[in-house]
Amino acid sequence: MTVAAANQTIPEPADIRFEGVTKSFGSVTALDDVSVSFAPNKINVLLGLSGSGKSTMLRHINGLHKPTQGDVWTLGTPVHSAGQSAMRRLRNNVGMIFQQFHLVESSSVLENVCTGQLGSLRGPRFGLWSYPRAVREAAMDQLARVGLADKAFQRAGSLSGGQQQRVAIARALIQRPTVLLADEPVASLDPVSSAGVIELLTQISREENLTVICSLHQVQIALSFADRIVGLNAGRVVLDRSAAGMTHDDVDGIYAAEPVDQRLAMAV
Amino acid sequence: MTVAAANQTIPEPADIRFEGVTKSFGSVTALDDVSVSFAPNKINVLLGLSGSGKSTMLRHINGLHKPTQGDVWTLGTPVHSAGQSAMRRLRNNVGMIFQQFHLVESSSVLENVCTGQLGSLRGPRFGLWSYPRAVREAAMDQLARVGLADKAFQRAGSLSGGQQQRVAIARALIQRPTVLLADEPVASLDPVSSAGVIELLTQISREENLTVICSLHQVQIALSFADRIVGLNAGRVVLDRSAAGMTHDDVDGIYAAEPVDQRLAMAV
Amino acid sequence: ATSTAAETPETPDKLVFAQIPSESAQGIAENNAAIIAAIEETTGIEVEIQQVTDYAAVIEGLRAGQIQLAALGPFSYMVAKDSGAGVEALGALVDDPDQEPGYKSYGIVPAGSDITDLAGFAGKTVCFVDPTSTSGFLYPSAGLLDLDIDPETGVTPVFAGGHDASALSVADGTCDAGFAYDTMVTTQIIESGSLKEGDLEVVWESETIAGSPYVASDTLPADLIEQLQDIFATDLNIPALVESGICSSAADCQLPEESEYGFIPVEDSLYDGVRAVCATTKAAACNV
Amino acid sequence: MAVVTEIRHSTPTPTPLPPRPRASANRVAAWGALIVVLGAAIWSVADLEINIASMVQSLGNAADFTSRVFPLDFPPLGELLVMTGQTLAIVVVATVLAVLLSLPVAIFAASNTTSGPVMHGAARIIIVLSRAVPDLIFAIIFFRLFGLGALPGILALGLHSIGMIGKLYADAIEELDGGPAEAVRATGGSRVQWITSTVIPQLMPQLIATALHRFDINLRTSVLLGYVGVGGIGLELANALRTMQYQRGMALALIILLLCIGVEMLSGAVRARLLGRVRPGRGGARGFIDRIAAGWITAPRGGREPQRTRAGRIRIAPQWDSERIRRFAGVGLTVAIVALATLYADLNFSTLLKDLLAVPQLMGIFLPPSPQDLLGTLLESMLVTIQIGLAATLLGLVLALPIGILAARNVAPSARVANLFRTIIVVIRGLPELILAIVFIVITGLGPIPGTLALAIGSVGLLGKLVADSLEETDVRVQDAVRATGATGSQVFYAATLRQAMPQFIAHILYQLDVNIRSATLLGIVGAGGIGFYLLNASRVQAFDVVSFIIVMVLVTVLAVEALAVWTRRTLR
Ligand SMILES: Nc1ncnc2c1ncn2[C@@H]1O[C@H](COP(=O)(O)OP(=O)(O)OP(=O)(O)O)[C@@H](O)[C@H]1O
Ligand SMILES: Nc1ncnc2c1ncn2[C@@H]1O[C@H](COP(=O)(O)OP(=O)(O)OP(=O)(O)O)[C@@H](O)[C@H]1O
Ligand SMILES: [Mg+2]
Ligand SMILES: [Mg+2]
Repeated sequence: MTVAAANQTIPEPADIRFEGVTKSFGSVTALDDVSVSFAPNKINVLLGLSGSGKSTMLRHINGLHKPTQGDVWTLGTPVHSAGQSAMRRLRNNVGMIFQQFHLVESSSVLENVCTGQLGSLRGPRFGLWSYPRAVREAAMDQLARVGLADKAFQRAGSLSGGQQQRVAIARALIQRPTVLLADEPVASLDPVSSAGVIELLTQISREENLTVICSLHQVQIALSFADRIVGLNAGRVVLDRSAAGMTHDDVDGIYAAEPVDQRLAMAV
Repeated sequence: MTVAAANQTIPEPADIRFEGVTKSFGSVTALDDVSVSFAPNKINVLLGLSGSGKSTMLRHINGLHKPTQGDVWTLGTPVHSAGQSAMRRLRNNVGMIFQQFHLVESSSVLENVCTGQLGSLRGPRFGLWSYPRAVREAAMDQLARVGLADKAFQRAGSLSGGQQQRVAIARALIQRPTVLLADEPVASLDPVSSAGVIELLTQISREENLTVICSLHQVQIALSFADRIVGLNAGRVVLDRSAAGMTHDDVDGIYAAEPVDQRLAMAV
Repeated sequence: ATSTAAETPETPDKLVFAQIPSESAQGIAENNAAIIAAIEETTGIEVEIQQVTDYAAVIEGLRAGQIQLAALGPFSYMVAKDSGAGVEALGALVDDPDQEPGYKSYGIVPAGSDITDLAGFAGKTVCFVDPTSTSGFLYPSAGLLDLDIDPETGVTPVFAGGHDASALSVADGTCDAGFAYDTMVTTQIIESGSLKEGDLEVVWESETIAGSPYVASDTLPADLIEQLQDIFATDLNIPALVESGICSSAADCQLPEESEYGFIPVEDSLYDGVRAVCATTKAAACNV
Repeated sequence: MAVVTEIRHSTPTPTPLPPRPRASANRVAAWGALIVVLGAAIWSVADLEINIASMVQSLGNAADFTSRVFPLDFPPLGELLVMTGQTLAIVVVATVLAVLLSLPVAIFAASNTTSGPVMHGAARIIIVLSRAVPDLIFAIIFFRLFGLGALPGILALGLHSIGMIGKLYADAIEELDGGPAEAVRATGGSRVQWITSTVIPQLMPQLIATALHRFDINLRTSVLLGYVGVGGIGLELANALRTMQYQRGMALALIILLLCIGVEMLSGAVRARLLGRVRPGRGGARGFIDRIAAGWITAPRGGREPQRTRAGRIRIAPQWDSERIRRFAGVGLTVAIVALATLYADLNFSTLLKDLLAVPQLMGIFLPPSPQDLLGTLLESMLVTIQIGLAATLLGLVLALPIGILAARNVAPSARVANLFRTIIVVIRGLPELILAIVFIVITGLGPIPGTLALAIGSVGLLGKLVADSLEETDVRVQDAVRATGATGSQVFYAATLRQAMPQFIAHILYQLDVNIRSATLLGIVGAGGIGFYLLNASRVQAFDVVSFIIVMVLVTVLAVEALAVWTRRTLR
């Protein structure tokens, strides 16, 4: 595994790097002095209890959050200081998929995929027909790729969870991203659909040479899917190693630590 | 394990028995000729894909559903034919907890627990102070038991998920039930809260000699928690055996079968 | 309640006095204090004011016996009387005891218009007030009909909704010509700042429209009605009010419509003019 | 078979109750304020001398009146169609205008789509003010400003509607799932882009449903605006009643009634479909179209290959199935109706500019607000208006609660009962308050009583619906959970259903109070007592400083009720 040298000030353009990143929401410290880098073309999985900072970490990579302290570099862009247009350019190169898919349920599947291209289009769009023909064709191609070409004109909301997640993947792929962020992509799916989605992600990341960073709750899936595992606890990195040969027990340490936030403290 | 003899017409009063039960919702057959009995004082877990009929089965036990065909006997009451007051008496002996807790979020925790006693009170109640003192004290006892005595006067909606599930358990316990039904009691909880709730359920069922029938999605938990496992697929019982010594692989068969409903058919 | 009219009516323990703002009202404050004081003093019966916007409601109230005293317009008086609502005229306001009570309707055009008389209204867009207005519709209609101009087909009629709206619509060109009562054109709209002197030209004046009468319901006992007529004839004028001490001085004596004298008695025949106009115009509002 | 042994866990000493948290001063104050409002409402009913006995006494009048109403005198069909067309045109254009203006206002007013605190505040102020100023007042001002024609009526209805539509849109936007917007932001989409491609489509069903709802309300209000000169059936009705042509007037009232109920039912059906409460059937005509469409174009098969047209291009158009045809037809029809209405409303824009230039001068005659020498009288009539609003809300509530409860599908004893009461509510909602007021004036005489009764009945329409809706929106699974303890129907209702709906109820009742105070102002113009009389009269005699003083009084009252509603809802949640 190639991890970029740690103290280089401007990272390699293909790299993602956190340098001493702290993120506070009011009195809650979601990330606590995190320094970690992700090398290209690998599948990285973030593990950790609820509230440990996985989502927060992912959202720093494409600038949906800015660090309270420290620097985040993504593909050569200083996310901590980038302006609006630099950010739009960066986001265009970073696809993101979410646990709840986040599709516009009342729009057609095809239109949802097209919205993935908004970062490189100008002006507002009203409905499918306002997208250029080339975009619509590209969207159709991506839908075929995730096996849903026949559903292109259905309402996105009428699809099953697994299918909706596939649409969300197509929406991310149409950007032709270099990096794919996935925040608990299978947490709201049943076991069968989960397996299908994870398989698709694996296959696509290999085909496209993507850097994947994915947070997961299911250790089992993480172990079979990841090249590398990063464990978070209370906003700190407590584990960071190659997934090869890891077992369930190696990972348990991440969760064994004391509860990390108010909500959890009460839940036990 | 003592399973009641299969063809006895009126079951033992402590038993729960399904005899050739079919339940249809319009064109959907949720339960398909199910015959199964549950013996007292055991923890039974129902496993099965989404839509396989777990909730439907549970809801037959306390008569929230009535069978389209066949008979259901619970604690000596013929649920399939019982009238309103017999049903009330039965329900008073059967506690039920749900995946989403189903508390009245705007009422206080204590009042929510008190509603568990409505089955043995006459007339409507409006507000905490309309419950007899004895009921309020009993509710307080049950809250103490699930470790939430200090939260008695908070709005139920302000508690964490794990805490809300504990309140729901207290609401079921105040009935002093003989049978406790639990429909995916931990599906909407994080792993840590889940573990806490399952532990509480186990402990209480031992202390009170309860018959527990619980549907679950998490095989891992089921294996460690159940005395007996019943697997459902497309409304039929496809597995029914003691949990002792079972492994993950033994259970896989329940899920491996062909998809059982439209939603799943699309999900793969 | 209406059926009691046949029997000997009892004296009520209070008199409900309803009022619609008369067409020639000069302000929203219809000053009835002196009138009420005089009636209460003489009859010993309490008077309660009921404000109403619309004469139909007053007539219905009179008919149903819920209103005992009312200030009506000339036209609404005629309708009430002739439709059997059961009213007796008590008096009307004048500025001088020798004057005939009344006012006029004006035909108006914008300054610089080439219309110079009522005949010129033919074929033009003409603003009226509303179909129940005496000075804003009925008298103008009669005037037009005298010239063989049908107010519905011979002009393009527009109902402006108010005298001021009619005047303004003429001034701003929405209508080529229009009608409004006299003091609206000569003073009110100018004092309110909406128009300047000379923005409008008056090209026609109607005959005098009989002044707005105050009435009593005939469900009241006959002697009470007589007593009321007496009060209007003798007590309700500025000199008498000052003398009786209800007004402290002539200058302080506020009467409705800024009347400079007070009430004089009126005969029902005074309103025959309105009846004649109704006969000429056959306006919908006249069909009672 | 073992019998369950009665080993029951029991604690030797009962657990002591923890100290009951002291109710916050705010909560106590909020409950106190609500009790004061209730007390004021009861006092109003007493003070306005609303009692059954006097109404029964007046029934003779009703009989007498009835005899003068029949036979009804309907206008000739041609004329009738023209005035109906005029009314509908004004209402359609006004509602479309309101939607177009409300959407941007709502986007700035919703906390998740606003651009900053300044725009947020400005948008909220626009919403509150346009809601607080009754349409009648807008109409009076706009007639003054734009002269005669359809424009003042359209603007009055349109601007006042922003208050409700903008607020509902803003609420709906705030309730939207923010996920899709964030997903589009994460692809690099700009603010305009994520608003147009995620917020608007998500909002669409609410957007149309609210517009239809407002269309109903505007249709009923347009009748009232007839009294100040807004054209259409309302004007004809006002003229007929003013000239005591009751046979004609009541014929028109009947037509308005049928029109309102018809439109209410139609839009109710469309709304139910839009909000997904009705499952579209696949049978009948739609199934037929589908079958034909299936023959037209090869239905897609398999998802792995993008479909291609015969020319080999990737297909990016859906097939013309019944769904698409229906959507296309729906959009086409809407555009056609709006275009037609705009033409028919015959808007005259030629003097618009000139009129707008006159605005500053116009404002001059409205300012400064002054009661002249009527301060006491005006305050007194304002109090009567408030009393009418309070009493009407209380009486309406007494009627609406049982009706609303029986209309809620999850509470009513059977689906048939629920449907019956839903229908009753729809019919009541269709009754224009003006017509009710006129009928009651005839029966009970002039003054605040008929106004109160008319508004009370009118309240049943809205309040009954809101009660039913908020009961239906409660989480039925909670009811299930309580039922599973063996509780009876009424126990479930009080412990779970009503309890969940309570905060909603309070909000709805205060909203109704707000609506009723504004309506009480309007009904004053037909003789129903209160400040409305002085409003109309002041504008008739051109005392515009008094008009604006009255506007300020109404505004202050309505804002106070609004503030109370917001505060209590927040505290008692
Ligand atoms: N926008 C926010 N405002 C305030 N606090 C936040 C916000 N986002 C996250 N937090 C807090 O930051 C901490 C880390 O949250 P984060 O969502 O990153 O956890 P996570 O590991 O993704 O958890 P989960 O598994 O529940 O998604 C939590 O305590 C959370 O409550
Ligand atoms: N009230 C109902 N009306 C119509 N269909 C129903 C109803 N309840 C259940 N079903 C259908 O019956 C089948 C079995 O449902 P059930 O809820 O028992 O499944 P489950 O095993 O509990 O699934 P899950 O894990 O998703 O809760 C499903 O196809 C479901 O759609
Ligand atoms: Mg997260
Ligand atoms: Mg279930």
